[in-house]
Amino acid sequence: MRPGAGVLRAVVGNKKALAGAIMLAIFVIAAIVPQLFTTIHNPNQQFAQMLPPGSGHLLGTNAFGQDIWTQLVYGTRQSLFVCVMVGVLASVVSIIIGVSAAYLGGLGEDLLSLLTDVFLVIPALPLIIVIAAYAGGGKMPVLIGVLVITGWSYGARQLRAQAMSLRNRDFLESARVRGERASYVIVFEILPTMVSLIAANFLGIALYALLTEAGLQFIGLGNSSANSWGTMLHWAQTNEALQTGQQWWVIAPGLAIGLLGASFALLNYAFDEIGNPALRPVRRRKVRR
Amino acid sequence: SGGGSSGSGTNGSKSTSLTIANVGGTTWTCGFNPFNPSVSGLSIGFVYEPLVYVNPLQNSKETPMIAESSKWSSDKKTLTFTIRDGIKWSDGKPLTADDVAFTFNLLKANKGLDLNALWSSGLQSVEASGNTVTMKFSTPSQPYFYYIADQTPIVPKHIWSTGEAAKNPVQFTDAKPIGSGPYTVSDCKPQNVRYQANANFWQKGKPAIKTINYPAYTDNSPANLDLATGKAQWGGQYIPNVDKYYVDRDKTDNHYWYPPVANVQIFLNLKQGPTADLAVRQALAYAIDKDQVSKIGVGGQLPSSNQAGIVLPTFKDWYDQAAADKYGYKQDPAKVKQYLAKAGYSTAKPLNLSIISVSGYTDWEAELQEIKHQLQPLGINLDVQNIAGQTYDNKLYKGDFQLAYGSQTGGPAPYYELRQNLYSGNTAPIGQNASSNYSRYSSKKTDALFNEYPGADDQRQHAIVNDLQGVMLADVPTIPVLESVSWFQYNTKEITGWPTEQDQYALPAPYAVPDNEQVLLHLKPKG
Amino acid sequence: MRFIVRRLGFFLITLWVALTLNFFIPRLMPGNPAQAMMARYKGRINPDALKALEVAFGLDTQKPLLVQYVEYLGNTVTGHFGVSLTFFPQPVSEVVAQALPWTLGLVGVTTVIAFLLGTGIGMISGWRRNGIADSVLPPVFVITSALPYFWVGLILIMVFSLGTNGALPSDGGYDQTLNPGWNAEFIIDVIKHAILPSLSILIISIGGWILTMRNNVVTTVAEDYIRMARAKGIADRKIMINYAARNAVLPNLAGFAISLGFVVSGAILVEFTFNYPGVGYMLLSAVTNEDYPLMQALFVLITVTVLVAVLISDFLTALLDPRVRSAS
Amino acid sequence: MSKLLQVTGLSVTYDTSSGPVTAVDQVDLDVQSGEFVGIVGESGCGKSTLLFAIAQLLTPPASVAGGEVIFRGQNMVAMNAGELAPIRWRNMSVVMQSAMNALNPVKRIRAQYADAMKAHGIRSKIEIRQRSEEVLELVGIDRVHLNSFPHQLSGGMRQRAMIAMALLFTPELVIMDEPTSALDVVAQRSLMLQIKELQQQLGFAVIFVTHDMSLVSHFSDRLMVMYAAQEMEYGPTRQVFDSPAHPYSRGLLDAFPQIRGPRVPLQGIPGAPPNLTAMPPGCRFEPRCPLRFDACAVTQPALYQVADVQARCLLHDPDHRDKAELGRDR
Amino acid sequence: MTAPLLEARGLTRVFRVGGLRNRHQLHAVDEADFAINAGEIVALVGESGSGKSTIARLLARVYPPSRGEIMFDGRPLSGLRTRAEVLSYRAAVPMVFQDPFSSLNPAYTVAHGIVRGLKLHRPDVAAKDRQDEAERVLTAVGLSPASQVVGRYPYELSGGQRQRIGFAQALAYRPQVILADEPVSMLDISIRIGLLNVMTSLRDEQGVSLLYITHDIASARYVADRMMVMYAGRIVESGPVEDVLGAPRHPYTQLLVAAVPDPRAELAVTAEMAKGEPPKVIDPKPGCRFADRCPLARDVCRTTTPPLLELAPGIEVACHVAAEEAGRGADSMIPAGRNS
Ligand SMILES: Nc1ncnc2c1ncn2[C@@H]1O[C@H](COP(=O)(O)OP(=O)(O)OP(=O)(O)O)[C@@H](O)[C@H]1O
Ligand SMILES: Nc1ncnc2c1ncn2[C@@H]1O[C@H](COP(=O)(O)OP(=O)(O)OP(=O)(O)O)[C@@H](O)[C@H]1O
Ligand SMILES: [Mg+2]
Ligand SMILES: [Mg+2]
Repeated sequence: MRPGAGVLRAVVGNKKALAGAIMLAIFVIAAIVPQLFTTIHNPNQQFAQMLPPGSGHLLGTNAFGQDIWTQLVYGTRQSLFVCVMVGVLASVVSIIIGVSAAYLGGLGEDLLSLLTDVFLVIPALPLIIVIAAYAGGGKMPVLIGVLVITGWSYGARQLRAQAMSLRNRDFLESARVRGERASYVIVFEILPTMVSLIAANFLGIALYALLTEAGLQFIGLGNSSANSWGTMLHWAQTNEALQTGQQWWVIAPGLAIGLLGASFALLNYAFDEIGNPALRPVRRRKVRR
Repeated sequence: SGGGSSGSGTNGSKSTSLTIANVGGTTWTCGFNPFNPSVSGLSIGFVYEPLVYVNPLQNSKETPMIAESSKWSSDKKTLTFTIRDGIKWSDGKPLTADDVAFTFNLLKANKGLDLNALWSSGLQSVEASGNTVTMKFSTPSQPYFYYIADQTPIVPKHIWSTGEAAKNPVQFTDAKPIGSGPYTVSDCKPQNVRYQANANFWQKGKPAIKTINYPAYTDNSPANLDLATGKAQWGGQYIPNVDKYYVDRDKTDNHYWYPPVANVQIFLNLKQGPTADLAVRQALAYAIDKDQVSKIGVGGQLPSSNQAGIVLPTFKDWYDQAAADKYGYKQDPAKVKQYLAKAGYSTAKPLNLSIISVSGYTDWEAELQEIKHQLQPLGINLDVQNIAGQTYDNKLYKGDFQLAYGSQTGGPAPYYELRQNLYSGNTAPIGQNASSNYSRYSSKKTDALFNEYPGADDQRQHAIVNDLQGVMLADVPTIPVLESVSWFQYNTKEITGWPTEQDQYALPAPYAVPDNEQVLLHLKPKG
Repeated sequence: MRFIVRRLGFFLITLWVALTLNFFIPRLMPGNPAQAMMARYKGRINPDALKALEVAFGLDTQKPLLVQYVEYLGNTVTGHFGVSLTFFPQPVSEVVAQALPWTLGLVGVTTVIAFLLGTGIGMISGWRRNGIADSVLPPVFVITSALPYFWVGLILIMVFSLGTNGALPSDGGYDQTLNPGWNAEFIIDVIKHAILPSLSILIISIGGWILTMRNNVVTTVAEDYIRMARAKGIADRKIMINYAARNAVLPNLAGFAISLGFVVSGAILVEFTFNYPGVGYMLLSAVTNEDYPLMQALFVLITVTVLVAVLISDFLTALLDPRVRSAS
Repeated sequence: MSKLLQVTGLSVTYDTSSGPVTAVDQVDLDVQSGEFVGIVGESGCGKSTLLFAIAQLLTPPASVAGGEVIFRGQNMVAMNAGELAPIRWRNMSVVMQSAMNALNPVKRIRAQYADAMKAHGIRSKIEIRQRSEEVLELVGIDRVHLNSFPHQLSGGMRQRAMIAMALLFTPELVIMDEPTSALDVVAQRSLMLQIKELQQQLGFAVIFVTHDMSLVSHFSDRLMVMYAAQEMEYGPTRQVFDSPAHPYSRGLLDAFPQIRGPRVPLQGIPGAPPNLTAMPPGCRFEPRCPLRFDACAVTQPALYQVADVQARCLLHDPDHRDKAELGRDR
Repeated sequence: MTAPLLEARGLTRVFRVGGLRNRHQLHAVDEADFAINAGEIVALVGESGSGKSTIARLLARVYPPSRGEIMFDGRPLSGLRTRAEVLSYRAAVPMVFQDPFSSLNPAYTVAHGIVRGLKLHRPDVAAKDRQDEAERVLTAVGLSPASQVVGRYPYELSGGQRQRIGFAQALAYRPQVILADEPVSMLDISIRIGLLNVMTSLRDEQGVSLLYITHDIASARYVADRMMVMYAGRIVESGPVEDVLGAPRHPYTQLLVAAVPDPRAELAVTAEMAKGEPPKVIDPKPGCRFADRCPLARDVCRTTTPPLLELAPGIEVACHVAAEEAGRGADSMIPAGRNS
């Protein structure tokens, strides 16, 4: 299967990918126009505290008197934003480092590979926790920066491997023999062939960012005044929501994280199938034996 | 069955045991050095005792412990303790005035142990003779009585003058502490410290509870849960929605009582930024609905503070109601507008402020969230920055903030907290470390009041505190928001004798030392 | 031989880089350990006392950075990490030694179980492609693998701990009032405490193994040598295990070794949620308590275990897969 | 000579996303004991699929859609795995298209031989070793290579090791799918000679697939020409070569430049093989056939017996004899 | 005779193999001297790994020679400096790669390479006409209807179709020499001949030269004017195709010709003639590389590398035995290939 333009078609043709894409689309809409999903347009508006679900509040209100459903809807934006930003930035870093490692060759390659491997074995979560604690994890740029720093290496390694396998592919030599410049070869001949790997890599990083961000917020190293799912969980946890009849305060954001994560994972799962035709599902017909 | 039975099976006896649920944040190190602040809460009150117990809740009412009595000279520069006869250390050796003098001189020799800075604030000598110990001060030092008599645990000379302890008392682990208190450490694991009644304790027949388990809780939730289910009987932390979570689980036996002890306040930088302008500070003081902050931040479990800085009802005798009424600080949008206008702010030019707080202090975070929401419609944008404790401290001490959310340690009378807030000796120029006056308030007149207080009589002391309240109200150097309390949950199923609002014989929180000793001595098995 | 030398070289260089990072990161943070100490004494301390404390704690920051760095490297090699500030005055190595068995027991065992179980399920669903197991299990576990650790933990607590009124404990490594030791009561208690945390790790990590194993088996099954094995008349089950699974698991070994290496740090959030007295939780408290010596020691520990695991997996793969040996 | 294998009306379909594709369509084939049958055809015409169907080694998405494979009197299509197992390798062995992939890369040659023998009840270590060494030497490889991994052998050696493995039990039928196509001319020739020699020596029958027509010309007794999933012609090799009964066979032969003789311009066969998903309604070769006539576009030709040869061409239909004469003249 | 269009002198390519410690030199092409004249098809045959593709790649400047020089139109390639000069060489000498599965970028339609080539090398074709031009060359290699093929992606094409795309790319530049590395190996038998015919008509009608690398000796005979035979990095025989095939002089050529299956002839060789593997040319020592497999080998063959000598007009052979038979023993060593 051609890695590039076929992706969209392949996603639509793959049940799991389609499910993932639809879920993701809903989250994207909620992030862009949360107003569509709730009548309360200020997630911090206060009502009576700890109302049960129903009672005019779909999931009830929390100990702060906020409407949990509204919080959930408005929390989508930050969670998604972090995922996408980290996904994009880390992808760019891994492309630059991975592909140039493969193309530099020699000492440059060795150094970049070493850098990649070092970042790969350095424990990410502890590092994030340390950096977040001291650099002010609450600040979005810091958070994104930290996630990018710890998130790029795996993708870089994969991209390097792929680029290495391309390095001696004849179509690159064919382009060179045609008279193309090196920059053209890298940007227009190599990158397009790695589209599905880059996409899979992006999804992987986004999932990682989503879970890590939520984890950081949860243990209280994020920005607790942000509207995000991790923050909701943080507050729910510190307010003993599970024990005080506010289960939805915990279940809803966790479920949202899980669903968004699942949409990434499903898409990624599908990308595996798209990238490797052998994995594609086959229909089995009853055969006379 | 609940109650203390969980611990009773292990030591074979049928006697009731007590389990304390108090979040320490870490596991135990099995060190009990009472001068090491990270572990002193495990030894003071249990193993080590003070000379005299001073009750902050009852106007500094004194209960003699190791010292039978104490006496100030009339110039309040000499303090004499008479040491009780017949007290034995838990290893059987007698406790003498020598031990007491040794303890204080140990602090002198090792500055790292002198946590209350006794020797750098006027204490000049400590000498024992017979059964008395005499202390000499360079200035009248009556307020230091609290630190000397109540806050300094007495340690045995025969242990601390030899070996490991003598070599480096700061790093001394003190794994097997020898003290004079009601308990000894019978077993220590990183997960749990077990105490056993001290057979040599000088109060006959006490303590009535023979075994105590003090598990290490690293997080609130499990501690809360153990309290709610009755597995632990003595709690000392914030339980969200305590009525529903805790009391409702066992309406007859689960109780709580939260006596206020100090203020949680907003420190306002008086030296730089918008808050150097009194009008801005006043606008802020009129902008906050403290009751609502309490309701949202801690579910109403903390009382709101008054601008005078007097913790109520604890120190109600000191409160100057008339002065407070004159200013009438409470949320008032009109006044906010007026003062903001005076300072030159308007809707076109809103006031932008940032406030620092400690990340991980979730109650503070929630309170600031609420304050931020309150200020917004009033034209004040508050940027809440939750930063790591160390960074926070660094900024707080150096004056590198506009607003800072924080609290003082307080003491048994309003004087202590007010002095921490307002005395110029406790401050420092921006960029240097201030020890407690973070707002950097300084006024000759106020300083004179503080200097006069230690030597003054009771009536004059009240007058001085009234004047100091006036400073708080007029100059708004800090804005007290909520009163911090001594967190206290208790279970009466198998144990009685707990302090209550009616019988406030000690600060009730298990982490309040040495008040915990008073509680332990009052407790007894039910029936 | 060259293979070994090269891998060892990589190991040493990476270790050195990681240790160096580890040295500099805390020093790039604002403040210093002395101030951390001051904060711990709630500002009641006067400058003299502070000086005295600094010396006592070995927090003398006057030495040039380079000297400190060399000393640090030396100490790291000899395992001297100084005393912990949180658990003052316990040496860091003791503190870590207390926590390590818990993590190894909980996360280590769970990781092995997850790997075995996931590989087994993956093998079967890959072999019986599009069978019932294959159409249900992999997608389900792909979804569960996207759930946050702590949230799964919370839900498990809600259902199995609160729901059963504490039959399965939700916090700690064991009942603190028990006497730790090799007695049945204690061991059963430890296992009971491990069930929920280990279940949450299992739920989240097993999906990855299932999926990779399944995909590897599916690609392996398409290989001609599997068809060949069938042509030889070898029984189906034998082919599945001896040919398909054996070959398909090879690429997973490296991942398994690495995840074993990450055991030490991997389940921070689970340990946090369940208040489990392991290394991950300890790291978290070291961070919040600004306990640099402890933090550095844990980092070194984690990095070294990961590196060793990677090294072992390299050798193991080389041992089991002749192709790798000759390729390098 | 007796009939060892009788394939009748065998069809195989692949399930694809755009519906089932028939890759082998109603193929008849019989093989006598000790006979060397060649199958030629262009790439993708269904040769490998046919072989797998005969050996019952199809995997999804492929499945037998009809027909019978009678081997030693038993219909293999109707047998289950348990019934097939004893026949496999002992009576019928397979040499796959690419030896690199057909040998398990992580097992030594020795172990792969042993696996096959153990599966058929030979347990004695000595017996296994002796037999392994025997067959390896039979194909001219030193016995030390029993301990080698596949990747340590060169392409030609791997092919030979495969062939040796196929001979572990001296089966009655060895199916070979392009065993030499990855080799260069010289190596190819040498391996073919060896196979032929072994076959004559041990007396097994061979079905040999290739798309290189000239290769089979020297080695096979009978030749089947496949085109677009169908059998086009089947008969004694010499006869097919000398007077091809099907225009496609003739086209193939004409497309070969000669190594000797005069250099004459050749034309090949214009056009391309049909797409398996969109077959012409009549004869599949009709769009490219130089001899086509009206009926070809609508009538599906059957297999007609022409002397010793079967051919699927309407020219041999009794109804169209006139046209056939025309064809022969050309 | 005018100067040849493309000429190689002492062309050598050495690859470094192995790691840091045990470095070796693999002589993929060793001291090759040959020339390709205008309007000539030269076939290059030889066993797998003998260095055929390496020669083509050297000529296409995929990588530089380790030693030796390539002359184009009488000018050395090492003298090309500016990008314009390099581009003009690239336009004149395009290459068709051996493996059609890896030589087309899977991310683009098949028109991509052709259109890019036109943009770089055919300024006379306006941007809007490039698509038409692409269709024209596709039709020329027998891919019709071309309008349908241009929009396809490589994965939608068979190996044979891809191979023809590669050839079409080269055609689009209006080249002078096409370096065709096994351009028909994947074509079905019935189509192969069509492309061979395209090659001959290119030569006959447009005077295009070709280096035709192949394993298929019969097809080489069909199209080529001259043939060069390689063995283990060296050219062992070269001459007019009929001479080389009709009367091979080098023992390897003889083996090769004998191995070619001829459906219409009787099986000539029944004996096992060639076992043994072609040598890898790693750190070679002097001597004939075929000596170990050669039935005629003598002592001199193992110690002295036979030079490529012109044994008959236009026929050059590198073999001690053949040279001796032709009366040109090892004593009269006048290297061939330099006298043109
Ligand atoms: N998994 C599959 N799904 C769909 N179609 C398939 C599959 N495998 C093979 N085919 C189709 O079946 C047809 C026959 O394939 P087969 O491999 O039998 O050809 P072949 O004659 O052996 O070709 P070659 O000479 O290239 O080996 C081809 O057209 C191919 O496209
Ligand atoms: N980039 C390279 N690095 C190292 N060795 C190489 C490289 N390219 C080619 N070789 C080696 O050079 C020798 C000649 O290779 P080349 O591809 O020229 O052979 P060939 O004659 O084209 O073979 P084939 O007929 O299989 O295409 C081979 O041994 C090959 O392994
Ligand atoms: Mg095939
Ligand atoms: Mg080649």
